[in-house]
Amino acid sequence: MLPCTGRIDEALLLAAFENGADGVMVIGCLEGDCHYISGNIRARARVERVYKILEQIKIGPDRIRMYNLSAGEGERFASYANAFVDQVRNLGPSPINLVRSTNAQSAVQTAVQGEAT
Amino acid sequence: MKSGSNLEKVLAAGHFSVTAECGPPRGADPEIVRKKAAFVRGHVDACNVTDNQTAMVRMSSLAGCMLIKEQGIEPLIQMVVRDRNRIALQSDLLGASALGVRNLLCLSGDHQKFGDDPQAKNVFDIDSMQLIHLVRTMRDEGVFPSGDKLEGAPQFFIGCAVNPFADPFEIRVPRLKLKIDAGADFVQTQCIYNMDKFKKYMEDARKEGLHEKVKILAGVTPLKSAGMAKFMRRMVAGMDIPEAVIERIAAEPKDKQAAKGIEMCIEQIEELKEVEGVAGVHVMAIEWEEKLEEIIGGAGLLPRPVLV
Amino acid sequence: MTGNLKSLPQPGPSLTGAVMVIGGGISGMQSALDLANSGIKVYLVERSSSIGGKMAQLDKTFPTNDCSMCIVSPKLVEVGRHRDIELLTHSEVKGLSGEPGNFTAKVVRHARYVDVGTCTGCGLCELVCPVTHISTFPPQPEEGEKKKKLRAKVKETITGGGSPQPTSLYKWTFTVDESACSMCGGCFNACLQGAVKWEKKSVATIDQDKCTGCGACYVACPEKFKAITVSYAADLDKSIGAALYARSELLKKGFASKGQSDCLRCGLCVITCDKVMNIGALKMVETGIEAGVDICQVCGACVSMCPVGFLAIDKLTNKSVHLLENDFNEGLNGRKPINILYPQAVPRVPVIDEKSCVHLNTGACGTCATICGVGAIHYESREEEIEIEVGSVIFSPGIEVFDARIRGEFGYGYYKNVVTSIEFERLLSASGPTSGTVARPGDNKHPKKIAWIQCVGSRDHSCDRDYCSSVCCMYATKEAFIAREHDSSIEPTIFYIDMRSFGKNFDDYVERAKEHKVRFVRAMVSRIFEDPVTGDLELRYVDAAGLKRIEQFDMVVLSVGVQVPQAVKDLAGTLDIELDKYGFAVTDGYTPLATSRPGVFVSGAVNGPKDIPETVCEASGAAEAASAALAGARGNLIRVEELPQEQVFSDDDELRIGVFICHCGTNIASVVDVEAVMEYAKTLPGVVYAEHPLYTCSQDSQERMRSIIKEHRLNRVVTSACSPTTHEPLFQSTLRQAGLNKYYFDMANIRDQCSWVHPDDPVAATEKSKRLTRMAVANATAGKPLEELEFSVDSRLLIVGGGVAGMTAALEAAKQGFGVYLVEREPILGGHLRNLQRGPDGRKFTTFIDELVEEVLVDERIRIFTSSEVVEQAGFVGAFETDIVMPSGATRTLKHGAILIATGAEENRPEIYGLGSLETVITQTDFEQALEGGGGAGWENLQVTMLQCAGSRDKEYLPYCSRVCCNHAVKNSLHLKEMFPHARVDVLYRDMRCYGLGEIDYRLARQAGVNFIRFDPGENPPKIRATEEGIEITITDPSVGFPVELQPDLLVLSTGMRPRDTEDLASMLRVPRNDAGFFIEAHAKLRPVDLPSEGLFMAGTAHGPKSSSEAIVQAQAAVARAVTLLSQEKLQMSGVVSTVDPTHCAVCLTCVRACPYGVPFINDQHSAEINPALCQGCGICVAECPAKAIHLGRFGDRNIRAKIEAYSVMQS
Amino acid sequence: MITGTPKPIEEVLEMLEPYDNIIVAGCHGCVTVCRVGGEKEVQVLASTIRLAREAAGNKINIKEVSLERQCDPEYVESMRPYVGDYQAVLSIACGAGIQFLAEKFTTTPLLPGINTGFLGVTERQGEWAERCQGCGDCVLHLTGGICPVTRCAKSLFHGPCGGSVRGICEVDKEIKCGWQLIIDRLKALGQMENYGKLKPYKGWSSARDGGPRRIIREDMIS
Repeated sequence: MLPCTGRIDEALLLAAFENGADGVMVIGCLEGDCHYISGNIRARARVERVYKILEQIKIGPDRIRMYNLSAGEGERFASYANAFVDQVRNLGPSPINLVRSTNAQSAVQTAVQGEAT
Repeated sequence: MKSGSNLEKVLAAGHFSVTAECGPPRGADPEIVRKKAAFVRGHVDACNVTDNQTAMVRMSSLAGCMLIKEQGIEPLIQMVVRDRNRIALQSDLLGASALGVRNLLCLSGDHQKFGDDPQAKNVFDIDSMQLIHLVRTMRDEGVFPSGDKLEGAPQFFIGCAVNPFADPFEIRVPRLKLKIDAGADFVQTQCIYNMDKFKKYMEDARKEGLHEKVKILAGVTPLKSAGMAKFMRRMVAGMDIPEAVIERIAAEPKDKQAAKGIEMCIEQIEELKEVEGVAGVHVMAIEWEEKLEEIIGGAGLLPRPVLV
Repeated sequence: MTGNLKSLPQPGPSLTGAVMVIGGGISGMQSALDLANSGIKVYLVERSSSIGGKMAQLDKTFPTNDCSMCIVSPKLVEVGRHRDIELLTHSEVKGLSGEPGNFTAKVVRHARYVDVGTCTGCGLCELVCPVTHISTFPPQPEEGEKKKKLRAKVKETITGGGSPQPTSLYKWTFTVDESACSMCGGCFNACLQGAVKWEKKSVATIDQDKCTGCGACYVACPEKFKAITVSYAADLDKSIGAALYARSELLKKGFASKGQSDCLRCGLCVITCDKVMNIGALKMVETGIEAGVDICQVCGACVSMCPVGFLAIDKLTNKSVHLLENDFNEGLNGRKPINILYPQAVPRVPVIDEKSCVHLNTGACGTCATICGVGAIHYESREEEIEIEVGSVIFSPGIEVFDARIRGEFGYGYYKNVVTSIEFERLLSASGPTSGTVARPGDNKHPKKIAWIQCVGSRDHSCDRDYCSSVCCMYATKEAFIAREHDSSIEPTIFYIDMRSFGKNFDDYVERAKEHKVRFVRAMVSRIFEDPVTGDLELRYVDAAGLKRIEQFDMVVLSVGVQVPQAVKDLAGTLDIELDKYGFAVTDGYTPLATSRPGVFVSGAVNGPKDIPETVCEASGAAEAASAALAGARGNLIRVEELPQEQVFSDDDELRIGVFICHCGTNIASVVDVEAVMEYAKTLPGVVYAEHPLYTCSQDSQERMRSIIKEHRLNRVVTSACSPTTHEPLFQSTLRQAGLNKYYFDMANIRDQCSWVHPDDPVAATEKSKRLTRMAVANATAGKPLEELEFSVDSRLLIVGGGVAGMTAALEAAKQGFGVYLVEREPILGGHLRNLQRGPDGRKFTTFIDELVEEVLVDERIRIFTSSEVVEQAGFVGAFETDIVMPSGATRTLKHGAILIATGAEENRPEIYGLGSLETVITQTDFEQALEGGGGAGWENLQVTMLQCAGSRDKEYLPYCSRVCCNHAVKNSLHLKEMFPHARVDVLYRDMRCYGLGEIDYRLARQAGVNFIRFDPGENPPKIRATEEGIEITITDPSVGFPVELQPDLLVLSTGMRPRDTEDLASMLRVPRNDAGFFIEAHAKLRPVDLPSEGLFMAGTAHGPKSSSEAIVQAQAAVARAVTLLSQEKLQMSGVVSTVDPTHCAVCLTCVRACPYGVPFINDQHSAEINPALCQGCGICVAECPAKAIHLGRFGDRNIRAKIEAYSVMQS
Repeated sequence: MITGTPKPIEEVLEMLEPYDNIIVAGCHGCVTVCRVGGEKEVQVLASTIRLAREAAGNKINIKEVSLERQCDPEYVESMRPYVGDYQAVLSIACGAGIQFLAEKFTTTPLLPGINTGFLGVTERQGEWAERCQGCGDCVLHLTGGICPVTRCAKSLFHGPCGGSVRGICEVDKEIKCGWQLIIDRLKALGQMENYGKLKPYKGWSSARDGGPRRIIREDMIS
């Protein structure tokens, strides 16, 4: 949990993949509704950069995604989380994890949440 | 006489002079030049041979000059500073003069971005203004810019190009003056369609007495069609074609537009003749050399005077 | 906290620095917080078991569609945790004696039966309580009399759809205690399985192979022998009730997916009735369950125990059945006798309802006490009366909704699909009875066509509700809007008289609702008929064209008005407060928050119907009014926490991490194997201690945590428990109390993220808990102590604008003991109110203003700068520096701790209909002035037409509603009719927005013969020709349907209000304004007078159009908010701020450009620098910094990387 | 400052193919300021490479370092103790820094991770523009403070050429005509007389055309 998605940077997002994440969700406030004015817009740009990197290095861009939610949207959060997990499940384990160990249980995801309360 | 060229003589004699333009081919075939030369011969006082125009690779200007000279036309060599440093420029000038080319037009050259080889490195060691100065120094002082004495000074009637419509407005006349100071003997202008604006330009130039210091040849280009006019207005930097001009040619049916273009060009030359300070016209019938006779003749400028 | 008051004249030690706030709704909470945060002790008295009030019941709020609970729950938590707010819930005020400054209040604390201090709010008691209905308890034996077992005379057998299926799943073992057996054979006769072996005069035995564990024998064995014992039953050590619940839950899970509805023969119902309830009305028979319908107490326990829903209560009794209704959900579902009011309740402590609790009435059951892990249930509790000493009282008990049964034509109470608006709120709410699914109560069908009927119990003389309830138009619009968000196939229709969307941004909201296909029909519904078969409803109304219409709807929502409850009226009597005929408090327009009893102040809807932001304003204002006289006693009664010195650790010190894995009762432990998680935690590097408390947050657990920290010399603490949002501050304060820096802590949320979301996969949930715990341990390992710097607060207040709001604020702030700078652009004080004449009560404004100016002038704590303007502003909350230019042209720098903007508004004067060029066309203000001057020649028969919304609600002029114009027109009309009874007034209006008690004057005006003609600028705009020759108006009167010609002598335009020019000021202060130029509040609902930047407040018409009384309230509110800052000697900066490592800074300006608050700057040491007092702690700069030179306390790269790396470490 | 852009990751990966133990070296100077070679970019690039390589089944070990400046020998020397332990250094400093590393660590291959751009300014966050070509013979006092060598696509000393239309260069709509800027500025400064003067031929010997340049200031050599 972070004060704002504006805190997350590309290096940390990539570190999650290095540490075995098959997918990364970044969840911030609704656009235009950022508790810190523009943090989620910054985060979106960084997520887009990581998206491109993942595409270029063939890890798969669809393993990262940013979602925007308000504090009252628990249901929607759940449906986003489920949809994203399904999406990552369909993609299968990240090539990193495939390589690392066929025995290792593939972790499904780590969620990075930006919560502004 | 600075160069003794035919053009210089015609102008010196006070005739309304005519020049035209001939682009060398994109290949080594001399026949193409000769064919074009046939349309030009006898209709002009000198003919420009372009130097890799729009950065498209063509037969060299000097070779083109030699080919038309063989056909009895007085050549006017164009030289851009884009592709050659000052060493190559000097060397080519000496060569051209040695081969009897007496008219020179100094240009910057279109940026290589528009040509065959946009990845090429440009040179721009000196600019066109400095080239004028360089030629004059060699011709008049008989020395290289480095100070060494020339074994025979080159002889050139030095020209430059001006665009009376280019931005920014306030430097058009000062810039012409600068070129004159650098050593220009004549200028050829960008093709003119906006006569009002051109007349204003000439008025400004006259105020400074520039028309007396330099021979001004007004550029004209016959329009082949309304489409071409619109294209030129849109695509060619610094091209000012008034709406009325386009409307006039567009009013004709398609098959009559070319004839109308020629008619309008002739009218324009007639009008230019009356402008004080205009010493001649430079007719750029782009890939339409066969109409030169019709245009120049139509304007009552044939036959060309022959001076010895 | 008293630091800033040293210079105050002390009015004597006798003042009591405490305030009693009556009512724990949003009003009471806001008052309490503002008071307690400014050094005044608060007693918050609330009748119900938890605070929160009406707002907690709402789903969303208009006009922002914020989730009501989301925005109110931080307030709940703050009130609940505040050291200086004493919550007296489930309590009532019974008397008030004494004088202002020194009151004594008698408060009755009703017996709650649950100890608030011990209870952890886990909710387990509520789960195990088997009672669901209002019981009819059997007569209790007189004292000394022996209790007799009831014997049923009337019996019915409940037979199911199929034959009973004996189950021995999770079987209990029954054995016969040979020494106790009386050899009666009762068990042998009772057993339906042939498992009991018995012969006359011999001890019975049970064949365990045949026994299904139904307990028929157990129940049959006479009470006096108790020869049959139970074993191998989970939770039997607690009580038989607990054991029954445990088995019932297991069976429910076991049969959940099997579609079983026939009797299982588990016997739980029979045992419950006999052994838990001591009734014994049920018996197992061959064909089913035999019920003694005459002795059943209708408690519902057997039904709630039944794992397959075989039993239905109405079949088991011959008495009438009454569900125990959940009041919070407006009776739409049931509750238990022991009940936590709502999930987010504060205190989250249940109360036992003594009317329905079986134990309190018969002595039976008592299951909840046996299951409570912390021993919080005390059946012996008794009501007690306490006396509290307070200096002032705030009366904010709130309102209730109108009883819709009184309007019988709508069938409420008979037609199941006619609900009230508050019921509909609960239906929309995700935490409501339908979990947010819009279903109609009659048949749970999803309604498509829903109608809202406005003004049910409002604007209705027939039922003595003459006033307008002010909020219904907006809440109905919101409900319709949100209903469509829930289910886009819903077609909402709102039937209304006038659309009273008079508040800030309300009209925009209504427009948005229209875009979202909410249909608005201007019509009064006369009757509703129900189709008895389908439950559909037929509405009859007369439409705009005057035609009778009949339309079918699936569901009808009655937009019920608000009213003062009888209990509140009684309480007002007790407090000796004067109420008007409707029960609203009587106040004066110039002291709108003072009741008739000095020292007692009023706030909220009991002071007239109002919405949440206005209530919040009043609450802050009342806090200010209540504490102004107590300023001398500020800080006397508040508690200061003594904290031990913080221990200092170096990086070389051994890591000593303590981990607490919380059960949260069964919340976590029922899914997650907390012991396994604890054992795992022990294996993690640095962990030297781990345990798994039942409730980590309970008071004793927290004390234990403190001693464990000391005993085990812990230097990091991790809890794996619930949400950090609610509980982290608690744990952090415990760390601090134990001498640890509060940032040596991290928390894993294994409740929300594990047990709650993965209840069906305990193994995975446990693994995920381990992982989250591992990540939290890693983060705690990376934790660094953070310092919370303190800085001094300048106690002075700068007020910009010297109108009624600015002057009131200045005076009040001075009364509170603070120095004030009052800066006014104009040469004289008074503002726009100088142009107006009289208030609705008929008193002259000028007298009031002159008095106010006089008071401001003589108060030496107020420095006045007229003809002066703010030109430069710097600093931050607590330490602002503002430059003003004075008339001499000289600049002066004012230092102050807070800023209050009260720049006001003025009358709009658009050049329309000849205004400004024709003498016969004037504004309402002009007209009021003329009336004040006695009118003119011939005014006896003057004909006046008033045009409302002239240049208001008009995109070309002022797009918004100016709120005051309708009341203004009514006031002037009445005044004219009073002076010249033969004068004629026609008011052309779009919606008469005489909200609240303004409706009463509107009614009087109609009675006085003022003619109101409605127009619609789109459909029937008035045609107005105003020239030198005269005025001609043609308009189609919709009430008669044909054109009316008017030729008035005067055309009076209601032109609305527009804000003063504050563009420069706004950009200087970096505060936002809306398109119209009004300042935008920090939060539309809950921070109505705060500006988004800290330390900046606003009041009056700078915020939006409003009446003078409303401006005064806001001024008082803004002062209360400012005082919460100004009364602090020092402010503490958050430790979670960004800091730049100057040795690493590339001075690239990235942070300077990226910060949304413009905080970083390049200092004279050639490094970026971030002022911790201004840093908001978002971390945007940290992520952008290309040199990684910025660190955000506790969210640094080292923290996040530690967590990420710990994520992947596969457990051994 | 010296600006640059990241090399396409495919190109970097190709360069790295022969190696499995490298250093990624950032620079705390210009490239940090223009956000292409600072510590954060070291992290991002190293992570990216590790991920790509591991996914390809060809793991690589990366040491991440960020030197104060790669263009000063003392800072470069700080790498010496460990540079030999690695097969190659991928530097994301400017070309100067990379070469300096190569010069100092003669047995270690040096690979460029960025394309060095130009001497430029930050026009706004995320946008940089060229201002100087380091020609070694500054004429800014004559041209209103705007460099004709850099700002004119043809480096004309007597511009503008005919390709200047409404202040825009014919080469690209996004490029302002340098000579228009010069003229506007000269006008504003009242120095139009500078425009009318014929400028001497530019001496390019002080520019790169004179061979690699060196500045020696005797008074500073210690």
